[in-house]
Amino acid sequence: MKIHEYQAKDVFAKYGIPVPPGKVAFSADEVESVAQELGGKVVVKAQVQVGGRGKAGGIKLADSPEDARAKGEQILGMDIKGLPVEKVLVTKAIDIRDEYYVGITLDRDARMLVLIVSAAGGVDIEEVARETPEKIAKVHIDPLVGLQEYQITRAIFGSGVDITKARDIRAIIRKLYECYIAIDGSLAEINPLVVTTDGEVIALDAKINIDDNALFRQPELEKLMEVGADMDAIEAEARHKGIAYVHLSDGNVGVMGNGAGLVMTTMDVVSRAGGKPNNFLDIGGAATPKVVEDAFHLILLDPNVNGIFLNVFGGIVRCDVVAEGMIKAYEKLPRKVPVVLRMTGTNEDIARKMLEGTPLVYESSTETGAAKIVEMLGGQS
Amino acid sequence: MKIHEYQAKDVFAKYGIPVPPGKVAFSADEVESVAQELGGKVVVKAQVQVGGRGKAGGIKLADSPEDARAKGEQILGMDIKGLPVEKVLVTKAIDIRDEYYVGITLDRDARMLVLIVSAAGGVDIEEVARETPEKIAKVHIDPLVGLQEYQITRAIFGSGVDITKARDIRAIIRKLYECYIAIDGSLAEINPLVVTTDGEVIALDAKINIDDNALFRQPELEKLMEVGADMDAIEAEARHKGIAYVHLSDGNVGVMGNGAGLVMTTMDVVSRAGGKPNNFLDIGGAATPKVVEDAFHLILLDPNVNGIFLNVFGGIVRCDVVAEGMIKAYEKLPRKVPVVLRMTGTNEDIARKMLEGTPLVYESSTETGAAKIVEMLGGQS
Amino acid sequence: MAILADKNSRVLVQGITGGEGSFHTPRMIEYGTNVVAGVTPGKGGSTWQPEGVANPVPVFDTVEDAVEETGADASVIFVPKRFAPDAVMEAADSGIEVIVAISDGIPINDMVKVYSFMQHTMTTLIGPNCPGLVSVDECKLGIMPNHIFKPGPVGVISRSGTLTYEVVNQLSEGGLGQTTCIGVGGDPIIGTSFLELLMEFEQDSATECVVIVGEIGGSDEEDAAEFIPEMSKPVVAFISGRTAPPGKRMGHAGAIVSGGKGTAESKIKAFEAANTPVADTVPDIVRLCKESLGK
Amino acid sequence: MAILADKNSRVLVQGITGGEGSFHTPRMIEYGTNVVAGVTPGKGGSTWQPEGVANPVPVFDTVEDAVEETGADASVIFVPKRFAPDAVMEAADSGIEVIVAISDGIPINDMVKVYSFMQHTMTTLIGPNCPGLVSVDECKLGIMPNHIFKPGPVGVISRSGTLTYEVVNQLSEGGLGQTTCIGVGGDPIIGTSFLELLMEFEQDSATECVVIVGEIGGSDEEDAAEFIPEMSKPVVAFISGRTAPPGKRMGHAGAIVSGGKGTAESKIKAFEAANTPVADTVPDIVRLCKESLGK
Repeated sequence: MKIHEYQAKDVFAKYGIPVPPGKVAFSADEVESVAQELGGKVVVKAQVQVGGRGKAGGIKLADSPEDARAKGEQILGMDIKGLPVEKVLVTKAIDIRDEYYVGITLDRDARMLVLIVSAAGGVDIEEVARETPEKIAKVHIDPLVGLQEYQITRAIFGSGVDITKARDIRAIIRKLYECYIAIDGSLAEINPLVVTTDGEVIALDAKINIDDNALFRQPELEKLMEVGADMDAIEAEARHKGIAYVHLSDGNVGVMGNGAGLVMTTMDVVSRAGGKPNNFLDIGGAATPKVVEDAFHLILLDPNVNGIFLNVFGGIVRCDVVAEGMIKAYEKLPRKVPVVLRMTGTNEDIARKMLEGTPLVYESSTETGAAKIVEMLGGQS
Repeated sequence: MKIHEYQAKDVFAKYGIPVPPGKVAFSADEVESVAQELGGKVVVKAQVQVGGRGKAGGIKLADSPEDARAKGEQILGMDIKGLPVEKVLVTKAIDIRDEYYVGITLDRDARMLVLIVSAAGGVDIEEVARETPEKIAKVHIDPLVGLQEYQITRAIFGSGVDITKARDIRAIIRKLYECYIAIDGSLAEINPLVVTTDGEVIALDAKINIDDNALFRQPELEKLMEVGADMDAIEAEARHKGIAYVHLSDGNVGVMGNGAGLVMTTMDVVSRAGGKPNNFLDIGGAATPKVVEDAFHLILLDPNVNGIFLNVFGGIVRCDVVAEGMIKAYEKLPRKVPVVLRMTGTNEDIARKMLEGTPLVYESSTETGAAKIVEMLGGQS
Repeated sequence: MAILADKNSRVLVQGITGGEGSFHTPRMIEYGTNVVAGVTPGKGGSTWQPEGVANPVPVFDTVEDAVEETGADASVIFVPKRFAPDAVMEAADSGIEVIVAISDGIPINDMVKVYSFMQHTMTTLIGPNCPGLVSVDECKLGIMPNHIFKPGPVGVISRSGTLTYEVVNQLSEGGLGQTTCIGVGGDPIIGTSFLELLMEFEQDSATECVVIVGEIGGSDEEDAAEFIPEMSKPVVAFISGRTAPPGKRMGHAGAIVSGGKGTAESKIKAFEAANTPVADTVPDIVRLCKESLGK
Repeated sequence: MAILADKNSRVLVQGITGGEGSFHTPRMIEYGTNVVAGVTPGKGGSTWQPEGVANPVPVFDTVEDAVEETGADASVIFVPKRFAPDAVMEAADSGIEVIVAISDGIPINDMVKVYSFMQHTMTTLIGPNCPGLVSVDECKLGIMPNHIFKPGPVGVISRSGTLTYEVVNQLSEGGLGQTTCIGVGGDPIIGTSFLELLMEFEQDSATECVVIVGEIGGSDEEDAAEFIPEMSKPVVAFISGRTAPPGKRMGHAGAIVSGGKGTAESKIKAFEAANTPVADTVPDIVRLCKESLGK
C-alpha cells in the first residue's frame, strides 16, 4: 500500500524525523490560507502516488499566499500519468545547501533489509545506482539483529555526505529504521534529505510503502488507504471486488485463469499466437459463478477487449462446476464477445458436453485455445 | 541492583501485569489509612531486600484497619536477616485458588535468557528445581530472536498450570519479557502468580533485579536505588566510596589487594595459613593513597579485624608508589593494627627499602605474607 | 528415490484441525503419506480422524511433544498467516527436518526474520505461499492434486501452483514421470529457492533431468542458472510472464518486475548462457525433456 | 608457536585515540605487536603516533575500511562500555578473526545479544572485561605487563587479571616459559571460555602443558574438565575463591556462588574426576606443571 507524501511526513514526524512545516489542501482557497499561516515562500506539491511529479509540473514555488493560490489552481485538477491531482501539500520553502538520499527497503535477492545512503539525492536513486554506483552506500540489515550503529557509520562514511552532519543524519536513520519496522514498511525513503543553508537536516520529501500483507496489524495506517490512488479505474474496481487484476490497457484479448503463473503463461501464449492480452486476471482457487461473473464484467470494462480467453487447470476444482458457472455468467454479460474456454482436470468430458450448443468455445490446450481466440478475433491484432 | 516488592509491582503495573491494589506505608498510621482505603482484609508485607520474609514473620494478614495498624506496628522496625524493616506494603487480601511461578532470568551456562514456569509456585523455586524438576518448564530465549509464542506455549503446557488460564498467563509472560528487556533486568519474577477463586490471574509478589552495568541507561530505575538496602553497614559505606568490598564479618584478618582473583586467592591462602579473612577488598588498578586510606578505614570498621594483609601485584603500577601510599595511609589509621604488605613488580627493591623502619612488614610472597600476618596475630584464630 | 521427503518421512500437520488442514490432510494420507501427528495447542491428548481416514492421528499441544512422541521429521503448516511465522520457527526449533508452509499472506518483515532464523538451523523450509511437494508414489506434503503424478526420472521445481500442475500433468501424459515435484512459493522471501533444490536433485540418483518453472521477479532463476554448468544432469527451463509490464504485481507478491530487475529477458539470457534450453510453452517443456533424456 | 594470534597477526585497535587505547597501544607495539591500524569514526584519514612509536598508525572511520586497506585480522577494543557491543559486532562483521575486548561494564543483556551474534560468525571473541592475550615474544593484544612473560611450553588460561600475572610471573621465574597466556574475562557472559581454548591448546604443537586459573561462579571450569580426558597434554588447575561466601559477588560480576552453583568444591571435584591435579597455591601450580612435564 502506498500513502501520500503528506501522510508519510506525518508518520515521519511521529517518529521524530524533522520535516518542513506544512499542511495538505484540497482547494485553492485552502492553499492560500495554509500559505498565509506558514508565511514567506511556500512550495505547492501535487499529492499523487506516482513518481516524476516535478517534471510533470506538479511541484511549484510560490512567493506569496496569492501566488500560492494561483499555483494551487494550476496543480489541482492536473492529470499526472493518468492520476488526477485532488490535493496538494503546501510547505514552507527551504533554502537547500545539499540534497542527500536515505532509504530503507527490502533487498529481495539478499533476503534482508537494506539501508541506502547517498550524497546524490534529489534525483532518481535507481539512475544513480546504475550510472554512479560508487556514490551509493548500502548496508544489509538482518532483522533479527536489527540496524546497528556501526552499520549506520558505514553507510554515512561510505556515502559521501558532509560528515560534520553525521550526528543528525545518524539520528534520522535510526528513527527511519524504527519507523520502517513499526509500520511494517516495504519502503521508507527520504529523497531528498536536505541540509539547509542554516545547517539543519530535514526530510524534504517522504515516501512510505506499507506491506499489504501486514495491514491487518496496522489499523491506523489501513485507514489511510485510498483504493485506486495508484491505479486506474478498472484496477480500482477489481481491488474493491477483491480480484487480482492488472490492466495492460492496450490489448484486444481479455485473459483470465486460476493461478498467477498459469495466467501469466496464458498471456504469453496469447501474445505468441498473435493476440494482445489486455489484462491479467486470476480467479483464484474458488471459481464460483459469482467470481467468474465479476471477472468477466471487469475485463469487459475496457472497450478494447473484444474476446476473452479463460484458462482453468482443474486440480481439485471440478471442470463441470466451472463450466456451469461460465455458462451462467456469460448469459449476464453486458457485451457478448467471443469466449474461448480451456479447461483440464476432473470431469473434463462432462464440461465439454455441457458447453456444446453454447456460444462458449471449448479447447483442450492453452496453445490451441490461444490460437482459437486470436482466430475468432480475425487473426493478428 | 535490587528494588523492593512495592517498586517492582509499580514497574509490573506499568507493563500491564495485573497486581493487587495496594500502597507502601512507613508508619502504623499510614498502614491503617491504606487499609481503610482498600477496605476488607489486607496483607501487610515487610519491604526488605532479602528472601524468607514470610518465615521470619514479616508478612501478616489483617481483618480490619485496626488490625492492620497492629500488624504494621509489629512488622515495622523488625530485623529480618540483619536488615531493619522501614516500610511495609499494604495490599488487598486475595482469595487464592492456585499458586504458580513465572520468572525470567539469565542462564549463564547456556549464555541465554531463560523463561521458567511452574505450577508449584509460592515456594522456593530453587528447591522445587532440586526436588521435583519435572514440575518446572524452562525455555531458553535467544535475545536476538526474542521470546516467541511457541516458546510460551511450550512453557505453559509443560508446567502443569491450569491450561484454561493459558491465555491470561501467556499475556502476562509476554509482558514480563517486554518488561525484563526494557528495564535491563537480570531477574523478573512473579512468585506466586495466583489464580484467584474468581478465576483472575494476578501477580501476588514481584521481584526485579536490574543489571548494575545497565543503570546508566535506566535513569528512572536508578532513582529507586537504596544503597545498603541489601547489605550491611560497612558494605553500604564501601558502595558509597565506590570500593569493591564484601564483608564476611566473622574473621580476624582484613584482606585487600589489586584484582578480584588475586584478592580471592589471598583470602584462600590466609585461610589455609590458619587465619580467618574478614573481608574481600579490591583496590583496583589505581592504588592511590586516597583509595588505600579509604580501604584501610573500611576494613577497620569491623572491630573483629586485628590485622591486615595487603597483596599487590605490580604489573604496570610501580611498587614504590604503592609503598608510599601505604605508609601515608597507615599514619592516619584510627586503629594501628599489624599490617603485612606483599608486593611484587617494578621497583620492588626500592619499596622494600622504603618500608624498613616503618610498622609495615614487607613480605615477598603471598604464602609467606599470609603466614606472617597469622603469626603476628598469634597463630590459629 | 526422491528429494527432501519420501515414504519413510514421518509427517506432522500443524493446524490439522483447522479448515485447510482438515481438508488436505485426508488427501495427503490417501496419497500414502505417513501422517503421524497433528498439532493444535489446547487439543493435545486428543485424536483427529475425519471420515475416510483409517487410523486416528494423535494431536499434540506443541511440535516438541509431537516429535518426542511420534518421531515426526517433516511438517506441513496450514495455520493462518498470523501464526504461521511462529509455527515455522517452532517446527525448526523442535528438530523437524523439512517444513512445508502452505500458509499465504505472511508479512514480508516476518518472513525476513524467519528466513534469518532458518539460516541458523539444519531445517529446510519450503514456502510459504506454496503448493508443497510430492515425492511421487511416496508422499505428499501439501495441496497438489494427487492424480497428476506418475513415477519417473524428472525433477520439477516451480514458483507457481496451477502452472506446476499443468507442467506435471503434461509430463505425465507425455510419458515422463517425476521423482519429486516442488512448488517453492510465490512470495518475495521463501525458505528454499531453485538453486538449493537443483543441488538436491543433482545428488538424487533417480532424477535424470530437472525442469525449472520460473517466472518474472527476483533473481532466483539467474542464481540457479549459474549452477547448471556444474551439474551432471540436463535442465530444462521455462519462464512465465514475458508479457507482464514492469511495476505491476502479477498476482503473487513475488511476480513483479521492479527497478529494472527480474525481467523474463534477464532470466532467459541467464539460462541460455548456461546452455540450458528454455521452453516457449508447456508442451515445449515436455519435448525438451525428452530430447535431453535422449527419448 | 602460539594460539589465536602470533607475530603475523595484523592488529587493529578500536578506540586507539581514547584514553585506554592511547595508553596501551604503545606498550603493545613495544612488545613487538604488528599494529597496522586504528579506528575512530570521524578521524578516518589521519594518523596516530604518540611519543616512542616509530611508525605512524593510520586511523580509519570503520573497521571495514581498516580491513580493506591494511588487511587487519585481529582487533583490540578499548572503546567505552556504551559503544563496546557495537564495536565487537562491527569487527566480527568486517571479517576480523580474533577480537579482544578489554572494555568492562558492558550490560549483560547486550553481551547475551553479542554472544548470540558471534555464534553466527567465524570470529573468536576474547573478553570482554579481560586483560587480553600474549603470545610470548610474538604479540600482545591487551593490557598485560610486558616483562613477566618468557617463551616456553606452558599455555595459560585464566578468568582474572593480576592473578594471571602472578601465575605467569611465577612460571617464568620457575623456568617455565609460556606459549600463549589468555585472560578470558571476569563477566558472566564472555566470548570464549576455557573449553574452546583448551581445544586450541591441544592443537598447538608448541604447547606441552596447560594451566587453567579458574574461580568461583558459572560452570566453565566444569565444562573444560570434561574435555581434559580427551587431551594428549597434561593440564594443571587452580581455583580461587574457596573462602568466598555464597550470594556475594567477589569483585567481578562473574565471581559469585549463586543458587548452589559455581562453588569451588564443584570445580575441584570436576578436575579431580578428570585426573587433573588442582593446585592449592600459585607456587603449587609451578610445581605441578614441572611434575607434569617431567622436570
